[in-house]
Amino acid sequence: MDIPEAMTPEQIVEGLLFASQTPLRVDELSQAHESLDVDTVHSALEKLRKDYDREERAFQIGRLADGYQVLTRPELAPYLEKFESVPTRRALSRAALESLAVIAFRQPIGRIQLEEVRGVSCATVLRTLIDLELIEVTGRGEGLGRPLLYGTGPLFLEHFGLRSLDDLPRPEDLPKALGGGAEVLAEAGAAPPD
Amino acid sequence: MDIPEAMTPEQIVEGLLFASQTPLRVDELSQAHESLDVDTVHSALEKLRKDYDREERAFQIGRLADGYQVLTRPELAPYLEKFESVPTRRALSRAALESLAVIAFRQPIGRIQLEEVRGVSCATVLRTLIDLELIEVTGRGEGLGRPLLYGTGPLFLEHFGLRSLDDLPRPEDLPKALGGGAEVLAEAGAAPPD
Amino acid sequence: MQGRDERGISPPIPDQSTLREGSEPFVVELDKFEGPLSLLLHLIRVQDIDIFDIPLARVTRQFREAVEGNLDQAPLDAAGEFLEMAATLMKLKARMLLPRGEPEAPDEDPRAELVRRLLEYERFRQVAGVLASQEADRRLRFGRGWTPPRPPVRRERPTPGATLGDLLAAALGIRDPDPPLAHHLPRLRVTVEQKIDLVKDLLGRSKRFSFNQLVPRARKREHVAASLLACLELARRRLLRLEQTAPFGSLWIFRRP
Repeated sequence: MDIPEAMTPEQIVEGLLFASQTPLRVDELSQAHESLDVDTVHSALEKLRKDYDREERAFQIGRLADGYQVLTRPELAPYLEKFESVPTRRALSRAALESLAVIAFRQPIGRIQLEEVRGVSCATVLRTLIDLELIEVTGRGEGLGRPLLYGTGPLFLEHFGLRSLDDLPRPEDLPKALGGGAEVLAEAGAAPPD
Repeated sequence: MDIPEAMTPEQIVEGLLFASQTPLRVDELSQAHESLDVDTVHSALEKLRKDYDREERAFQIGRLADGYQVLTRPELAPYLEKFESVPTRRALSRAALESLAVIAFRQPIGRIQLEEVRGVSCATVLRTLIDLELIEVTGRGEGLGRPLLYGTGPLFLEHFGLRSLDDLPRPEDLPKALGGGAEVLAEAGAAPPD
Repeated sequence: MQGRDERGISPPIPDQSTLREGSEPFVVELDKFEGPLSLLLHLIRVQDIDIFDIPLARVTRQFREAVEGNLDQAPLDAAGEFLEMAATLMKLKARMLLPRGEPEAPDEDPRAELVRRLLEYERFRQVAGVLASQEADRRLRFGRGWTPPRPPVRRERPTPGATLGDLLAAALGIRDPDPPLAHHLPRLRVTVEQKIDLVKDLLGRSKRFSFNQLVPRARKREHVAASLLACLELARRRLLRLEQTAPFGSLWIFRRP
């Protein structure tokens, strides 16, 4: 089948982003046609972003992990959540969030080390996080039984809408919450995120 | 959360068509908000159709069965095909295998039922399995959004070297969640085959 | 403990203000805490205690009271974690009483290791808080829910790299949900028998009809279920044939010759 000449780079990029349910990287997008190079893709993305803003479309170009994806505006969430055919993402438990925070910054890390930091057993939560592909086994440690080591998994950045781990504050850089009282606790994840 | 006033009927309809996994009927769309009635939805659909044509977007409003959805233009197919040939090889995760097992033994099954058995969100895993043609949509359930029902797909038997689904173990030899009886549960769960 | 949900799926995020200050002993609901470090940190923060100079006697007593008042509700392994921390606190308290320079009491403050752990844990909890708000924002944005039908492409499919053995192992490994799911089966006001009669009647009058004719849209789901079961039963008896011409298309019922 001949590739019709009429398709502009914007249309190709837009079509690809629409057909994909996962973020696509610029180098991936540029493989769709020889007319596309990295620069063309970048300007097509920029043009689409402006178009969607100007026309007040229901969706935007989002940047996730190291790729781009079309996502609905957050203001539409209340309408969309009513529909069973719109897949909603479930929120993680605090146990899962805490474990992920530790794994993200201490990877590769074994279960025992994770449990030392959190002070509780983490076997179940690890299994859940693996199922959700938020973490993965990245190797084996030394020592008795050569324990499994875990690191962040393929869906980690996407789940949190992050471009990279650098978007998160490093625990070392956080202030010691000296004498902070109750607000610090609330900030630190005790309060529901909305 | 308050429903923001700013969202227009076009934006609501567009967002829903974009994010829904199934085509939506006009009467379903009108349930998103009290401001929407059948006439408003019809004119929103018409406006979107004209917008997309005028702006030469890569997508169109498509009509399938008795509902509407956003579809990429057919002229883009060659690019998408080309794009699909970019190898994205990844082994099935355990989450995918487990879901596949549940679907194989309990088909036709909806996402919600699958998630009840597995206890975790399965949206991503379902997409992966559909992409691999290991499962397919076999029908639709009742209710808002008429949830999709899934069954094993064209490549399931081939991939696992089965002649028919009858070659799979009988349900009574399996955990209760897959249709077996309670007595055999312990036994079957104790010693997975290798 | 609900705070440590088995599946990592969100339980309602606990409100930690359940510890009522002012009157002693504190009333603490243990299951609002992720674990002993979380409880300890809470006791320290809510009383504005200097973390580098923890009054061990007071905090230990409060911690034990909180734990002992809740032991019957906590699952065994979680209770163990809290009890272990209580023991550690008591040991530290004892060591604080020893004069410094004794062999058992090195020069370092016996509380130093505990403080280090608490501070580390608190920082990770702050990161978890950032993750929670990132997640909340991301959950408001929905991706495309539908991949458009495209011309079928015969392409090299990625191999899932799993064997039948893997599949069966996965099947056998599935844990039944607990507690057992309460299935609310609709009490059928219509019977499959009635629907079989209806289908037979329609079949007598026309060679084919669609399933929709059988179940008007407004009908409740028990009608749909009963009708479907009736059709399946009649298909099994080879009185009719079911056909769907397109995905999502109508289901057609054909009379068998």
